[in-house]
Amino acid sequence: MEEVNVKKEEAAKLLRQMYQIRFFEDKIMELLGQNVIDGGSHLYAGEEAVAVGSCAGIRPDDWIASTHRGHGHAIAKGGVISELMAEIFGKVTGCCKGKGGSLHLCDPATRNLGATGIVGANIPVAVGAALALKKDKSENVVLCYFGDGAINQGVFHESMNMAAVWKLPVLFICENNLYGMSGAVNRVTTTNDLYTRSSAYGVPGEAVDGMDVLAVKEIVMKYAEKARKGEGPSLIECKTYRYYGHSRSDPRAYRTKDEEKEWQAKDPILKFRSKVILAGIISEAVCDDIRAEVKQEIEDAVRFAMNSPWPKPEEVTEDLFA
Amino acid sequence: MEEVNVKKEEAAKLLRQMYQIRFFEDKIMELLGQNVIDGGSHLYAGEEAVAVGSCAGIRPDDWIASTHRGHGHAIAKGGVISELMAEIFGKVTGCCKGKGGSLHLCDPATRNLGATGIVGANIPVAVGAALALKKDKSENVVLCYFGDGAINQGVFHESMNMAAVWKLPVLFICENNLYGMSGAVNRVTTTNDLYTRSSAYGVPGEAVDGMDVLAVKEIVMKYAEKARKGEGPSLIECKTYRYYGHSRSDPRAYRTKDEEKEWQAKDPILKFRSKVILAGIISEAVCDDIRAEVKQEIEDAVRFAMNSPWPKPEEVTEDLFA
Amino acid sequence: MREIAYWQALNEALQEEMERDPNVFLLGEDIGVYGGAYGVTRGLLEKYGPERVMDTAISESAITGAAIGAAMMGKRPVAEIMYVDFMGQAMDQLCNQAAKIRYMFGGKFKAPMVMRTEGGAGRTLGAHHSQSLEHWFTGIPGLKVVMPSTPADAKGLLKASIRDDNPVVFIEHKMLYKEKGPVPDGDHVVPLGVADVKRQGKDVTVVSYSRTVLVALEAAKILEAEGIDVEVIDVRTLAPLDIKTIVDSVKKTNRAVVAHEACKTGGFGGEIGMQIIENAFDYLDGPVKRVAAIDVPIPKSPVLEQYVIPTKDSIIKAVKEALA
Amino acid sequence: MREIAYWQALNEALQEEMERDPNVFLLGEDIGVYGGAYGVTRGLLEKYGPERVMDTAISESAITGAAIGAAMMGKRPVAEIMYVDFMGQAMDQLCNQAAKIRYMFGGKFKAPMVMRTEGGAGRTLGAHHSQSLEHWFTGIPGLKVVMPSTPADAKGLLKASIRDDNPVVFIEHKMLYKEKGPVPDGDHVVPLGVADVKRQGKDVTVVSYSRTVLVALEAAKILEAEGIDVEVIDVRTLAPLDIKTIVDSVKKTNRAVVAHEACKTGGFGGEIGMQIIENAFDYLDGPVKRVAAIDVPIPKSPVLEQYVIPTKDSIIKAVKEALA
Ligand SMILES: Cc1ncc(C[n+]2csc(CCOP(=O)(O)OP(=O)(O)O)c2C)c(N)n1
Ligand SMILES: Cc1ncc(C[n+]2csc(CCOP(=O)(O)OP(=O)(O)O)c2C)c(N)n1
Ligand SMILES: [Mg+2]
Ligand SMILES: [Mg+2]
Repeated sequence: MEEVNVKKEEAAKLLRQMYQIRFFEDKIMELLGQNVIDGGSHLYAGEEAVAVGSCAGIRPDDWIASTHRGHGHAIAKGGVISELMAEIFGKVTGCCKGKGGSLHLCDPATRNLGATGIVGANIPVAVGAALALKKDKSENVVLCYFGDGAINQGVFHESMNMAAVWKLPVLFICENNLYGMSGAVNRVTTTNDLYTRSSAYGVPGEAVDGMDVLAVKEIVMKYAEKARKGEGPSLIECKTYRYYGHSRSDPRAYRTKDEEKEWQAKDPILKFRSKVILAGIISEAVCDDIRAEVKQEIEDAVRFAMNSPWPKPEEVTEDLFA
Repeated sequence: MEEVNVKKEEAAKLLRQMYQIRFFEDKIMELLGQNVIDGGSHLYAGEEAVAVGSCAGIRPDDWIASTHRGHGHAIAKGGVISELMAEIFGKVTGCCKGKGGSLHLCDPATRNLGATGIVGANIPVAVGAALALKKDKSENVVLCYFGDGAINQGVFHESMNMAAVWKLPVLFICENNLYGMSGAVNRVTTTNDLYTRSSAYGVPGEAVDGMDVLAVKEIVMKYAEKARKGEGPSLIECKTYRYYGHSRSDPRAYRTKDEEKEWQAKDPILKFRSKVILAGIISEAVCDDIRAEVKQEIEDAVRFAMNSPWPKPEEVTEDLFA
Repeated sequence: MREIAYWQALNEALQEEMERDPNVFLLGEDIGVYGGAYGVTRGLLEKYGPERVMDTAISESAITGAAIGAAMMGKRPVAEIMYVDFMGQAMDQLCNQAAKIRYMFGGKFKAPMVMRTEGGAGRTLGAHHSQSLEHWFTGIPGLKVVMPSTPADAKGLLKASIRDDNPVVFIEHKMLYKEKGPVPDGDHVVPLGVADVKRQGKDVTVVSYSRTVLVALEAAKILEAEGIDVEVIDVRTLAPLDIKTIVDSVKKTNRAVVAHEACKTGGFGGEIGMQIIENAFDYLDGPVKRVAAIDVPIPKSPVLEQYVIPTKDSIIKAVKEALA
Repeated sequence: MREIAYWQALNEALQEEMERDPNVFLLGEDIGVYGGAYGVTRGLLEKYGPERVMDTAISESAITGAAIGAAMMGKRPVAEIMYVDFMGQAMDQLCNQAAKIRYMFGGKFKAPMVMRTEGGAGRTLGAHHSQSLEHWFTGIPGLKVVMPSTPADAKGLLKASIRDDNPVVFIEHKMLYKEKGPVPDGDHVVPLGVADVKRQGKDVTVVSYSRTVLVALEAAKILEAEGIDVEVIDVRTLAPLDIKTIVDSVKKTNRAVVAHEACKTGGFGGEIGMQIIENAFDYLDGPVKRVAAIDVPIPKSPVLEQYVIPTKDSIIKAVKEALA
């Protein structure tokens, strides 16, 4: 039997977070379908092991920089679910007072530098945050998430180079879910293995099964330790898959149903769940309890968001300048 | 004795072009010092073997895309020296009617797509030109010049990737003269060997002695043939050195006199000249004749530029829209 | 006349121009199988194949640069930047290269290319997917800037843009794609640089473009019931601006309101207003008024978003002030 | 008062702020050993070391992004973009990230940073090294934009910019670096958002900024001899704009000329003019006049370059027209 290297308490936490993300996203999809909420939401379902595993691999006082597909990052870093939900509704109780929305979740309390609607734009920002940490001789690191599509943005290149030259404590986490919106990795680049791009900058690169939360955690811990010791950045490619379309209206004509099923068979939650049950780390009953609790938590978050007031028009000019 | 693989006629042509560039640049420096001309000029002296060798490695109907340090490219591609000189003066007889200046030399007649004052900005343009060639099923290729500094621009990355994916007939010629303005390659990147960056895109990369005109020619021919056959782009790093400062006012505090001397000892013109003389390909007398002729040609060009009229104010709004 | 949607009109324009001229090709993100974020390129990959409908990586600089290089070599690229908000990545290529290539090269090269993009608020997408950034381009000599408000103009102006020998920034509006309107059959081309009087009126001139034209027309209808006769001018082409049509109208009405969805401060409305002042000051019975977005990034919250951008009420209010 | 050059004033400001606050650091291309393309950071590497004077690769996007990230974490970066012409590469980071971070995050983060750059024509450097692109930034809510004309303002405004908790785009002028002027001793800070009446006058108000202020002052001197008394207002901060000072002046003189080196069409002058109209229409005896560059890329040729940008003659002409 495969050895499963995780303690009971942590296993429960990882499972809980993955459920939180999954049910959060399923709920958003439902609400979008019912026109209860509007605007774009890029859902993280299927990729839970990446955010949860990587955030488990760093310390609570480490930082993350998030993307347009950022709900999962915010939750994994410990964001308050009801406030994230309210933000997606555009309510004043949201984490950005309703001014940000799905694409701009942020949370200084959990050290989430925030999400950006511009593909790749968080990458140099993460480098800057890591620069500040280095200046402060901090032991903290920054995790910078971005997709396989973002890797073809000029800023990726400039930022990798800068981080490499200054040996900054930043881990570049490439969430390779095989597609941009519709552009398949191997049609918009000449490879499927994006971690290999790190070599151009003299930076270590490695791929990991992004459907395996413990594998992600482990590799992130490894490179976070290096970063803390001043050894500089790394590029970690997490091979993963988004279950939903790019956005709600996406008919997913660029991929096959077979491919979708293949990946769903590797579901990060089911896989982890059965693994820890099998290894006797937590019982099926406990898993079910967690699942039920999270379901309830999401319902509560929706209720909170629904019942929250809209921002007032007078507030529209607030928060522009400090 | 080293075998020198060049015919008499071609040797004379290469030598002539290198002298043209050298004396053109020396003259510009002199004229700047005398305040006869103004504006920025980034001089190519020292790097002659790169432009001359690479242009010798392609066909006359192939294309080039040039840079802020573009006088050498324009001359090597066969530009009319007097018109280039007049352009640097800002005279109406210049190749851009005095509207471009040193930073914007261009010449459709010799298939020079022009120079840009923005570091790296010619790279995607060259890719687009190669795309057009491919669409036309042309056998022609594009040489895209840029410096070691430009390689850290985002567009380099985006363009390499695009050219690789579409297998475009473009040769990326990195003129590594060790410095941007003052930034040493190994201080702004983690390597001295910039050709290695090509691997990130699945593109072949190779370095060459940029002080050796025949070596440059040969490598460019090799990769141009590949490009013509539809095998796609390549990255060729030419190790070279600029003799003058970045611009006239540059005190060159970032490099040592010793380093300058070391490189001057590898002078591409002297080296080539003595090589062909030694090999009995052309005589010293012929070399001296060429040298003298070029000196005269440059003097004539200056006279032409001096005697040319300024553009008329009414012409200022011409050439904006087609 | 047949009625089709704005997106269809654009799609027709692309098809007809691709038929007419084999040098026309498209490049951009997700324009192939996906058909474009708002469906404008639907069906074109199937019809013209991947060599003329080229999906690219997410590389806005390289997309723009590739269009320039191809255009310099005689092609007629139509590049798509999915949202105008992503033009930040393409600004150097567009404004320093495309715009200046002809001039700085003394007329020796040209760059006949179209940069299609879309902008505007209304879908509660927040700060990075809702902007109106036309002012970035209107201040750059060498660029033409087009912002159509109706299906007919969308089609006719896109065809003209593709045929134009200069770089054209063509900005669609996300809230217009599904709007239907009459579009003439046949080779319907609308020349660049010509404004359109979308509604005749004698009391006040409202100058606008893109979606705000429709808002102004709604406002005009309501004002009509109150006995106020509004002339609505759709500039259609911001650069070059057809100031003559605007000034002729102002000379008649003696009052002007400029309305757009971009921020008030630094938006293109200031330019239009100033040109009215420069050309028709003596005809004005009062100051030119501006109706524009409040000077903030577009907030996500639907209530705030609607509050930020101009509405028919804000235009009605401004018209009444202009008449006061 | 002691007289120092504009570059020195800037250099002093940097030094004093680096002394005052250990969180202040500089990053950019060739700011270390080289001392900056125009010498503003001369001596600072030697004094503060490579951790506070950080030479970077030629990567304008990453420079800007790194400044943002560091600022969000509590640092006070002063990033240098060598020429404003190279801002094309930084537009997304500056306008989509820096400018919007505070607002779109509901006030939870801020980005206290300065983007120093320089612009303007006069050195016959051609289309890519001579632009005036302030209009790109003035239309983006969330950015402050500063363009000083004198050594004293350069110093005082740079110090204020570094202390400001928001992103500030600080645009110097290449023809001013060697200009000398009196600069007060001590901690000389000039608040952002306050215009300066550089010359009192009663006949006509000339509103300007950056180098063109000096041209306007020369013009004013010549006009004085002809009995025309010109008030010259230096807005200094374009965003936020101190419209009150401008309007107060126009209410006194009843005539306004706006002068700048940016292109006329789409330049910031339209915004200033329009705000004058909105706030002082009834006080105006004639249209607001604009003096600005001809709408072309800046040509290399010295004769053309001088012809394109405003001169004292063009300002004199406009003033006389305003009075006619
Ligand atoms: C600069 C930029 N270009 C294009 C877009 C439109 N867009 C939003 S998400 C997306 C795909 C991103 O792909 P990837 O980086 O792989 O992330 P994923 O969505 O797969 O998580 C695109 C093209 C954008 N937001 N920003
Ligand atoms: C985008 C951009 N950034 C900065 C500059 C200023 N600049 C002009 S040349 C130069 C150095 C370029 O170095 P490299 O690419 O190595 O070319 P070289 O000058 O050495 O030939 C710099 C920084 C510029 N022109 N464009
Ligand atoms: Mg992806
Ligand atoms: Mg170099």
